[in-house]
Amino acid sequence: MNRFVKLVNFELSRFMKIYLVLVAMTVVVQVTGVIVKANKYMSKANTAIYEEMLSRTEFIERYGQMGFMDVTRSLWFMGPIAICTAALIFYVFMIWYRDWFGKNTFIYRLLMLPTARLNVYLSKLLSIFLMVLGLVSVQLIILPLENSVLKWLVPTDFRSDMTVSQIINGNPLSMLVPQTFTEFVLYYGAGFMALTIVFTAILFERSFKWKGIIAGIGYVAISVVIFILPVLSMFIVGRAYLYPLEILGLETAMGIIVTVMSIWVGNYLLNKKITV
Amino acid sequence: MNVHFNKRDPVYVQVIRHFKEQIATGVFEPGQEIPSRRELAGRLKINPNTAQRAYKEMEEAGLIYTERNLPSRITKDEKVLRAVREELIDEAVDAFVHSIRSINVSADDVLDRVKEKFETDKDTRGYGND
Amino acid sequence: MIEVKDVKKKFGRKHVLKGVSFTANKGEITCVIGINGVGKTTILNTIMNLTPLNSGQILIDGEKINKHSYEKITFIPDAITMLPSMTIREAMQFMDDFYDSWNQERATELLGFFKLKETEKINNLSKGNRAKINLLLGLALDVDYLLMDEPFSGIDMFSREQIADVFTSHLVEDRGVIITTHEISDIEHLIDKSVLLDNGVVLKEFNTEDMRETEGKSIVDVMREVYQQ
Amino acid sequence: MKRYWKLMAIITVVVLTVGTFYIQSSLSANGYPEILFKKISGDKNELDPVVLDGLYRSECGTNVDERVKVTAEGTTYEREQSFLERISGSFFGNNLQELKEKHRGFMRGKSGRASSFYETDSTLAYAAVNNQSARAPKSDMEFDVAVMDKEKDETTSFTVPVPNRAMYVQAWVEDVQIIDGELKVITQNYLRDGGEEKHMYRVDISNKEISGEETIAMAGNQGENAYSRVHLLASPDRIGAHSYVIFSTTKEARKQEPDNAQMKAKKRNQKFIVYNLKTGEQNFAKAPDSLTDKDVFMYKQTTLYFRDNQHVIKYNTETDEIIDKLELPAQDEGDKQKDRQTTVEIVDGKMYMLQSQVESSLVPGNAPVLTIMDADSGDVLYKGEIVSEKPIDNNASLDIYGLLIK
Repeated sequence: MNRFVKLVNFELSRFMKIYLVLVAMTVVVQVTGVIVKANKYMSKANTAIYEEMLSRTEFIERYGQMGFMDVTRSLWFMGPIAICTAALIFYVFMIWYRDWFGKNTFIYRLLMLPTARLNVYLSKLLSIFLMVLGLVSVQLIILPLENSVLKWLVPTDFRSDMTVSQIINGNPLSMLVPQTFTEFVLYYGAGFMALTIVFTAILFERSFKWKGIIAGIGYVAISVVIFILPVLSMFIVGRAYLYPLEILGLETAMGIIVTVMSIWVGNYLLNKKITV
Repeated sequence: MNVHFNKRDPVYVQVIRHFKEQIATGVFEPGQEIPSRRELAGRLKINPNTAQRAYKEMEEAGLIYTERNLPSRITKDEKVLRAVREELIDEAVDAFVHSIRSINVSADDVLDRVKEKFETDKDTRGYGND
Repeated sequence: MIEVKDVKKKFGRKHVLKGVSFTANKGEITCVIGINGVGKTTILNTIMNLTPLNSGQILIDGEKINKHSYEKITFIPDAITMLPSMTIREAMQFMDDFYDSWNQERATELLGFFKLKETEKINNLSKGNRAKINLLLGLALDVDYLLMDEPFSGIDMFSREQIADVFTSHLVEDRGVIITTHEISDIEHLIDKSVLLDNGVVLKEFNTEDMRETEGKSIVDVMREVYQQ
Repeated sequence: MKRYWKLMAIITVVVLTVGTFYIQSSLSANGYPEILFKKISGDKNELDPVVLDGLYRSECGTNVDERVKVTAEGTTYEREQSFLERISGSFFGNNLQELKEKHRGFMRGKSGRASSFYETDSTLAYAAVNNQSARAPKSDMEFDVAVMDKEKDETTSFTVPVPNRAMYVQAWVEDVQIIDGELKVITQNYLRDGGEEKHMYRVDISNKEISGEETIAMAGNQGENAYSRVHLLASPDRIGAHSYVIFSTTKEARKQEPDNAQMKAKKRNQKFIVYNLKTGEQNFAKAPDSLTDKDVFMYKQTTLYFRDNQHVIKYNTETDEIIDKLELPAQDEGDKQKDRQTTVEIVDGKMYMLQSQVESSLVPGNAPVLTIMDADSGDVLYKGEIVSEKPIDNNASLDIYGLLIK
């Protein structure tokens, strides 16, 4: 195993406990949400049918069938996703700052490893990225399970079934799991780029302290401007000079440029400017 | 082997002096194997470089000798051994004379007192040497 | 040989190092002496490229520090640089994973010497034992140069003795050691070379045995002389 | 290796899950119903130029409205396209899309309105009005003109200020033609003081200047209670060369009535202005009263095409007479008829008619009907139903409403 792979594994291990807690929390809360929502619907149905003497069809006509959408729209479903997102965004910063915390400053060790310091940067980057994809995968794995739980709790008459793709498409989830693989690559490519920008901004702060905060914010601003330049130029010119595919191509190119630039600047800072 | 070093004399000089004392008092016998410089450094809690220097000086002075890869040994050369003894005695006498002179006392008086002391002290010294 | 040449370093407007130069040879123990806050730690950090220098140059065996240097030179900071949640075994495993120069045999020997168990968590160790593990993680590397920052500060007497013993042992033999301290009494007999630092400059650099031999002065004598001018 | 389980586990899970998901969603047909033309009579080959446009709505969630395109070759749903197809906007290949594909350089940065273009075998021309901002205190409106000689592959492009632009708030190009080397631009101008104009500008291409202008018609408030409108009638060959443009003008009485009543009263006093682009002559025509309740859905040269649910009527504005009357195929009787909507297109002498119901289920007997007829003789060339291969989900609906002839 080369040192880079070891570093990635090491970085993953450091967050693994909290990560597994996040995964478990997501599974438990979402499944509970399915059960709670299904029971609520069924008790409503029972009251309506046995106490208000509605027929099944009348009830369905009045209140509609139960679909998985009723679950995904609830806090039971979106809450864990929001918490996981927040936790990972927080960890984007923590993955660096924790190395400077306390008396046992681990950053000494990391910077003194006999390997390119860029590997430290990239391993943190890849760890976060893998953890994001991991959570998305967990969601994809548990969706069909939750769907089955719903089917198991609500009789056929009362529910309208959906496939996993349908669940995802009509939902903010489609931001995490877009429709096509091309979009998936583009979305997560953009996410990767954003990560490199934030990482490099953090390293600016770590290198130059107070001045570094300004430099970091400036760096983020410059990166964003470079990235949206193709779109921005159209607003400045006032008309769509480029065809959609050309814009996509340019944006992809800009994204790659910004990513490479961020990693390069990050590498420079780590090698020449960083202070323990 | 517990030595207290002073801080102003070079450590290696103090080490050599320590060795001479041990030879003169017979703790180190002629031809006896001596610790390696690393061992010595460890025992005396000194820098191995210093131990090295002390051994080098002693070797040059003929106090110890080394045969090929074997550990160093105390010299068997009677002349040298005697000289070490003489040196220490001279040094001690010098120091004694130097300090007694300031009290302004006659040599005979001193010598009598020294002899007397020697006699009474013999038993305890001998006991301690065993 | 580690050559520190006219190194300048400032933090904000504060000039911590105002042109520091000295050399440390392989096989010698060089001690950087100065009161707290004169930039001793900063010097070690700059040697390890853990903080950028504003000007000057540092060469290790004639070359600038690079990623391969970390197999040749190591730094033992004043606090342990391992995750507190690790056990000693995990910490050693980490070192073994990343350093070719890691010498597990020696690490085991040191562990025995310090009488520590490898199943213990770093977090649960006493201050002295933590310092020992810190030392162990550096000493068990087969490196040519060892940098130690205040290895004796804030540690109980028996641990200090144990640590001092390390310097007279084969563990540092033939290596170049730079050690910083503000208090030399524990190691006065151990050091080959003293570098007296104050206010960001080197006041005096001398060989301690030569100083005793030619001028009959102890390190403390020289310090008294130099600092009280 | 055992120590790397975290890394290996996470990579394996990610690759397998994401991989499976996308492979599965690309393999499965997503459960979309395939739509078929079920022939009742005629020649299937007549279907070749037909593209039907519909909307698929699934109740499963929000946002699941999607467009669907049906041709004889198959059904395509918006979501079935690849991402690149989707963003390049080529789902409904219209004239402009074709132009963009053929003349990428020329079409670059041009507005997306078909009425701004003119294309013949030898020439491609474009005119639009730039710098329109209703909020700007001062008008900088200018014509953006480009003409390409297809044979020489040469493009002349320039901008020229709109004459008297201070008078206008906005101006939209409605038709562009080149007649005898001169560019003629028909615009709808909105005056600062509230009225509207149909304007014709002549642009001298070689000198890059406006060589003349003329107001064809005015509209707007006509005193206290009257309001008049002018609008350019639709033409199937808006982009191609034609020598006439026809406007309809209506005068409405403006009464403070509820909105729905006002709509019904609108068709009063409909007149047509037939403008000859070559000569600049204007001809006024007033269709006979028998046609007032019928819609004009297109014109060709000087002939207007009216239609209602039963007939298509051709009316010649020059001779002021009805020249032909074509009976549309009979439809099912009964009250269903009310919900029927009929779309008619006439292209190359053939009439395409789509009759559909608002809530059709796409099962035989209750499905939209497509009829293709000879526009002159009325002979039916094809007739068929549009049905779904398998029944549509209970909580989904599919409306076929649009008709596009390539």
